[in-house]
Amino acid sequence: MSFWNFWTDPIGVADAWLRGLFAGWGMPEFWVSLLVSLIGIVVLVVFALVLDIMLVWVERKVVARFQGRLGPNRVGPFGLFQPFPDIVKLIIKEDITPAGADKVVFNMAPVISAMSVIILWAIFPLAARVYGTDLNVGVLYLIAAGAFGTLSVIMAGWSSNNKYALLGAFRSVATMISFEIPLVVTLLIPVVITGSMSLKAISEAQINSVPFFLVAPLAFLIFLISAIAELGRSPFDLNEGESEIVSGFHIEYSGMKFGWFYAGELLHSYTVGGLMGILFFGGWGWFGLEKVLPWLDTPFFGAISVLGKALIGYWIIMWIKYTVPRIRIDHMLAFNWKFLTPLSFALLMVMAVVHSLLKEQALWIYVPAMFLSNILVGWVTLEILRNNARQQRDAVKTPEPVAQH
Amino acid sequence: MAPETLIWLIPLPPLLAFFLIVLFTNKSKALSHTIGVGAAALSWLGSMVIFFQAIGVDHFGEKIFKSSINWLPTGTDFLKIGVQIDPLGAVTLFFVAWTIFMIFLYSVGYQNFGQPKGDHDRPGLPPHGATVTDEHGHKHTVLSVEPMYSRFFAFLALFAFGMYVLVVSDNLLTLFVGWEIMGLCSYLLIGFWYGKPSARNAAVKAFMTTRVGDVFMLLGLALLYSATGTLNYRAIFYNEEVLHSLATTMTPVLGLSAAGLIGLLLFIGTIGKSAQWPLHVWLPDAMEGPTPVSAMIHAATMVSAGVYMVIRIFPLVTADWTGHGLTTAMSVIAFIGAFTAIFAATIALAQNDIKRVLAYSTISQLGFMIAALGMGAYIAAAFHLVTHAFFKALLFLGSGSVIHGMEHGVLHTGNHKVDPQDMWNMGGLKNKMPITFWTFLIGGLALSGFPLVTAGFWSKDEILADAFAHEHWTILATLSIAALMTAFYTMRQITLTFLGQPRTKEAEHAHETPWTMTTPLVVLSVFAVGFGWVGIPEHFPGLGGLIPNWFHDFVGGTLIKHPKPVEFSWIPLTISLVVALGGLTLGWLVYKDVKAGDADPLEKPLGFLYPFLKNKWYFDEFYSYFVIKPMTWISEVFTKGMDQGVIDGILHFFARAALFIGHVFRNYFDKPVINELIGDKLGAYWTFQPAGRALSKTQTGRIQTYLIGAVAVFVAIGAALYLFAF
Amino acid sequence: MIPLSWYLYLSAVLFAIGLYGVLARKNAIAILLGIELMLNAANINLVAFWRYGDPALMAGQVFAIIVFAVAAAEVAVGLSLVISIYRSRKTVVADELDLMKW
Amino acid sequence: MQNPWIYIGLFLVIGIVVPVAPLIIAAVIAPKKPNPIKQSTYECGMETVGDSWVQFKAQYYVFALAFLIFDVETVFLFPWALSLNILPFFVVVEGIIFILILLAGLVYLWRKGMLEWV
Amino acid sequence: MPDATQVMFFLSAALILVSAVLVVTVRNLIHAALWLIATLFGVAMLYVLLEAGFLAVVQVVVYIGAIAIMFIFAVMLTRRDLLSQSPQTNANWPVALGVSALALVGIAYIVRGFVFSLERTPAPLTGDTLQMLGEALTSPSLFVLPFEVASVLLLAALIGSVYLAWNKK
Repeated sequence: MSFWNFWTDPIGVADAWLRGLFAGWGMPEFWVSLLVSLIGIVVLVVFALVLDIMLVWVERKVVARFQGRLGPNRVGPFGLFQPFPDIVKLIIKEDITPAGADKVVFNMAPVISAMSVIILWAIFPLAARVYGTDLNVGVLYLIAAGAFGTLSVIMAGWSSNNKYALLGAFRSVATMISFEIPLVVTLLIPVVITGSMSLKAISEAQINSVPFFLVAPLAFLIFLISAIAELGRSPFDLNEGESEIVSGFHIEYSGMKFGWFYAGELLHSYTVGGLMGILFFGGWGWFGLEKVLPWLDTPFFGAISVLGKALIGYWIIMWIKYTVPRIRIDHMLAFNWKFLTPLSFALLMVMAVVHSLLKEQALWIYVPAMFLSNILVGWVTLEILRNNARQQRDAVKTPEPVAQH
Repeated sequence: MAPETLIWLIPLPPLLAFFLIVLFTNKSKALSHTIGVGAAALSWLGSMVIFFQAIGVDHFGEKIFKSSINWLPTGTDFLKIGVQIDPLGAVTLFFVAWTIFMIFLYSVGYQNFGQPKGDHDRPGLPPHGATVTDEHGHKHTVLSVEPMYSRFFAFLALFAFGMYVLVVSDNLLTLFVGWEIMGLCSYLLIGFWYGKPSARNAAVKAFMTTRVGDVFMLLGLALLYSATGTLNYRAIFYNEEVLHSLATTMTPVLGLSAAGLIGLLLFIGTIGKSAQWPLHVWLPDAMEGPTPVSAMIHAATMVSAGVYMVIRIFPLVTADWTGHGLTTAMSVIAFIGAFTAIFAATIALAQNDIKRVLAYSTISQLGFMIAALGMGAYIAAAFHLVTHAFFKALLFLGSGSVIHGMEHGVLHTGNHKVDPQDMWNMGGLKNKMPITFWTFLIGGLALSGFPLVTAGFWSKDEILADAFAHEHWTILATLSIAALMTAFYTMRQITLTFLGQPRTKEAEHAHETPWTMTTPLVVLSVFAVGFGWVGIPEHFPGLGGLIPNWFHDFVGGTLIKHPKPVEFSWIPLTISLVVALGGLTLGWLVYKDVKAGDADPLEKPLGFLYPFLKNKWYFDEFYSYFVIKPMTWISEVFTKGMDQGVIDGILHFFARAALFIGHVFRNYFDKPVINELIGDKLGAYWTFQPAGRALSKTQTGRIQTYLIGAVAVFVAIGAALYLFAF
Repeated sequence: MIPLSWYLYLSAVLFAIGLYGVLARKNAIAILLGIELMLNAANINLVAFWRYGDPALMAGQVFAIIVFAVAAAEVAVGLSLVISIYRSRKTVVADELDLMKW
Repeated sequence: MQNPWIYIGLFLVIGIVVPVAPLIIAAVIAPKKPNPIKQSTYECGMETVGDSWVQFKAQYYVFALAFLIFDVETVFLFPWALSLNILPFFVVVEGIIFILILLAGLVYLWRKGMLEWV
Repeated sequence: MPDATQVMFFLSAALILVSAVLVVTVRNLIHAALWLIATLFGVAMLYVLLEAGFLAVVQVVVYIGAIAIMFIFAVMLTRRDLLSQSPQTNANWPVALGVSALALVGIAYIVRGFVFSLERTPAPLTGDTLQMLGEALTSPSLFVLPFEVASVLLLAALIGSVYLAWNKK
């Protein structure tokens, strides 16, 4: 067991070592595997939470820059340690439960909210052999986790016995469930292409062929938009419409409970960025660079690649959040049901047809064909939109022409 | 794509077109006909691909394209539906695709696309023409566009769907489905101008008449299914022991074998669909539809379906046929075919409406095919089916073009009393409408079997040769006379329409129709000439063997027992030569110098026969007197006498009796005894009312209460069943 | 290793509970909740039989998925009915919806 | 890890435990001095009026319905999508028919103006 | 000593039954809906035990993600009865209890006398059940008809329910 083994397959090595250790203690097989995986999970979750803590700093820094401020800069270099005082403050804050609130539900909501984000990391592949587990229904698992998020929102809004909270909850839930449809449909497209729902398989398929944003750019765009809406971030952050419903469903929350909603949102955004990387940007691959530089094709750099892509995705989400103004609820739902949903279904149908017609073809036929089909769908959509706009303009501009014989 | 998949897809485009037009594009005429023609073109393309793939395969009859899927679970196994293309299907697909595509193209011009809206056109009525003012301020009346243009294309598309389904289906059930779809479409298209009472009646008549046939056909299907447990062609017609068992099991009906009975029942469906005597009456009236497209549907495409079906069930009809003599079923079929052939031909002699002549000639030609099938001339019938479809389509489109031109003239003179379809108002159109004339001439010659060059000659000659070779003298004689008449009335029509001098001012101002209408004519005329050459018998003097008798070998492969070509003989050839040329010359001589206002030269020589023929042997009258009148009478008798008189009488009697008894009881029992005695004196009232109250509690009207009862009873019954039944 | 009968008994109990909910609850929405329980009981049986029967035949799973669709349809229509009733009669208490009496 | 679902189950447990832990810590060490003003429902400083059961639009419900139906549809589409690579082309056609039938529903709502925010 | 799967079975069964009882008994309908979620989650665990992972996830997606939300929405829309503190069971709940107990007994009896061998061990799964499922749903010789009919059912449900819920004003 040399260093090289550990370098190429850290999890495998650690797993074998731990198993040997516990087995040495005379522990039955079943409990060994249970304990080992338990350790793995704890490590993974702690890693995710540490990331989360750093994200607080990133978020604050970036928003400050967007608004031309400095942001945290006192505690530690570049205020890098700012999050820790934040956390301490959140924990020692008095936790107020409003009168008439449904205590149990009120306390469960933030936990479920955080849980719905954390469990995403169970199937989050960081490298070829570095992942929690490889679930053959991974993509659906993501959606299922999202379902818990929706649930937590409505629980929070209802239990805290507050008009704003309830309204905010309803708005957020309406947004989340509405935008879940295009989200799922665009998730279907990588599934159609690879014929598998496991994130690992999808990443490998991209590493062996090309990243899917070349195969399905439009799908990636729809995924980005609906994922942002699912996150409830601006321009879809109705749950935080300060002007109307103050802070939305978590208005009554304070202290660590609020902290969990906040942290959950940040981690969720980052995770969604990572999912973009995994589903559309080739997972832990380096866009073919690893073929040239084999040392890139190691778990460490693979993880670097995934996390870097996640960071970029996260940055894009922040970028949109801090530059685009909020959309009104009715516009938002109309945008989803009248534009995004039909478009995504049309795209799904077109991609299914093109894919199954060309799936035996060589890559240099297949990829451009898929790409062009995307472009075509997008172009047709734009044309339709333009026509409608023109008709609406004409309707108001030109008077009804007189019928002449 | 595998041919099977393609075959599945062939019928789809017209169906989609139908829904698209009906649902979305019925506002935009251009879009509608684009979709319609596009769909027709797609199906045409698919059919051509299939056809040429099919003729590429040698011994195609053994390895045909077929695929089927499970459709409806019927207990243990599934009711399968599927598609198949065998040689017969391939050639049928060929001509069906061509003709349908041509109809679509032709309709664009025929329904005056691009012309202005009519001044007072209403949906449901033919366009009356529009007044336009040219740059000099002159007012002209021009043809106006059909108001229900899009709807027309929708119907056409649905029709095409039905026809394709019928052709590609591999079992009698889906064939019947397509058959009925076409029935509906013919109803819709005949009655397309529902504003005209005549069109309405014609539509109803066609629908009803064909229904008569379809009922029997359905009986036949049911019988076949119950006898064999399947409706698949392969499973029945290509399965010796099934056929044999069917042929040997006797039925109580007329001492027919099961095969014969089923065959005849199905054949009655054909009688309706292909307008054979005695159910021929609907076809001439069907000409009320938008000329000539629906007419052409009823002449070239749909009615072929009937013959196609008989060709399909040919193995059934001829089951256990030794080849000498005829089975009962075959002789019935042969008789009806031959009789129809000559009967319709005689009527056609005396018609003046350009389309009715063609309608009757269609009936007569279909009679030829049926007769051929009746005497076992399988290939001859198929051959004549194809060629006839081509040249008759050509003729109908040509007549439509003529009428179109005449309408133009009518609008020009503004004299609407002139019927643009009456041949006596035409004449001398040769120079006005050259393309129409030449193509029509080709079609006419093909119809009358002009020797050697035209397709009609070869197919008709093959039928006669077959009749001769198997010594069916009566059939031979009948068909020969019919052929003579055919040639005669064809020439009569051509002469009256195109030759000589214009007999009316309208005819002078007629002129050629747009390219959308003439292109199909040209295309079809090519087939009307060329398609005959694929079926020249080997031993034909001179030509024989130059081109191999492809049609015989190819279509012959459809059957298990590959039919031998009949040996050549001079006699039938001479007969067909004589009848064709003789009829043509005769027709020309009789009609070459007919002036305006002359009576029909045939009127004097035929004497009393002429009105008899002109009135179609008085068949409509016959039916109205001996079928419709009695029916109405009987039903009236039953309503008046039976229902209102007897039954209602009894009921009323009981009602009165009950009322009377009720009175008695009320006055002499209820009031005194119940109310006074028991009610008040004994005070039952006080006991009954609370009881009622208590009982009415159970009727809470609450769903759950009822539900509890229901579940309880269910559990009880279940338990009882479980304990005692099992 | 779990015997099939355990699943069957479990689903039977679940079914009975759901039935009780349907029969005894006042609120129409609660009745629908009971129906959901019953549907799930049925689904447990379907999947259990799929697993313990011949897993190569997917009939059980397909059936279960169809039941999902049916449940969704049932919830959608049922709740909409409840809401439209609520709109007209201002109540969703099943006992007060006794127009069937007359 | 032979059966990923054991792993998922453990992950769910940890996913619950990890968020709960800080809450417990907070509950232990955070001050607790409740008073009516603190606990009053937040309403921009106003006194709370009426109960929190504000009437909200039935429109939310309509969207929820649409979501429910399409969600179930996607559930049907996942097996379809998985089997595209191994099954012939007409399977794609079936799926497309399936989708189109449901899009017809969406079109209906759209035409009837039921997607409008009234 | 029960093995691990049996332990899991008991856990999920306990979760299912307890929360199911609470679904039909608790007064607050929102709580009832939440308990329903717990029940359905337990059923999902059962599916996992039955190695039908797809159905388990679908159970979560459809029931917890959609149906439970629908219930909560509906309760919110018809909230007046939620606040009424009258008992949530109708007058004849004892009868209902008896009847459902009867049904339970009946089913249990049938299960006991069941011809299907109850103690057989499940055959190990072979092949990818997901793809088998997709194949079954789409191949014409199996369940393509139910597949398409399901979409028609969903369409009908969508149009019908929205039409009902839509207040015509």
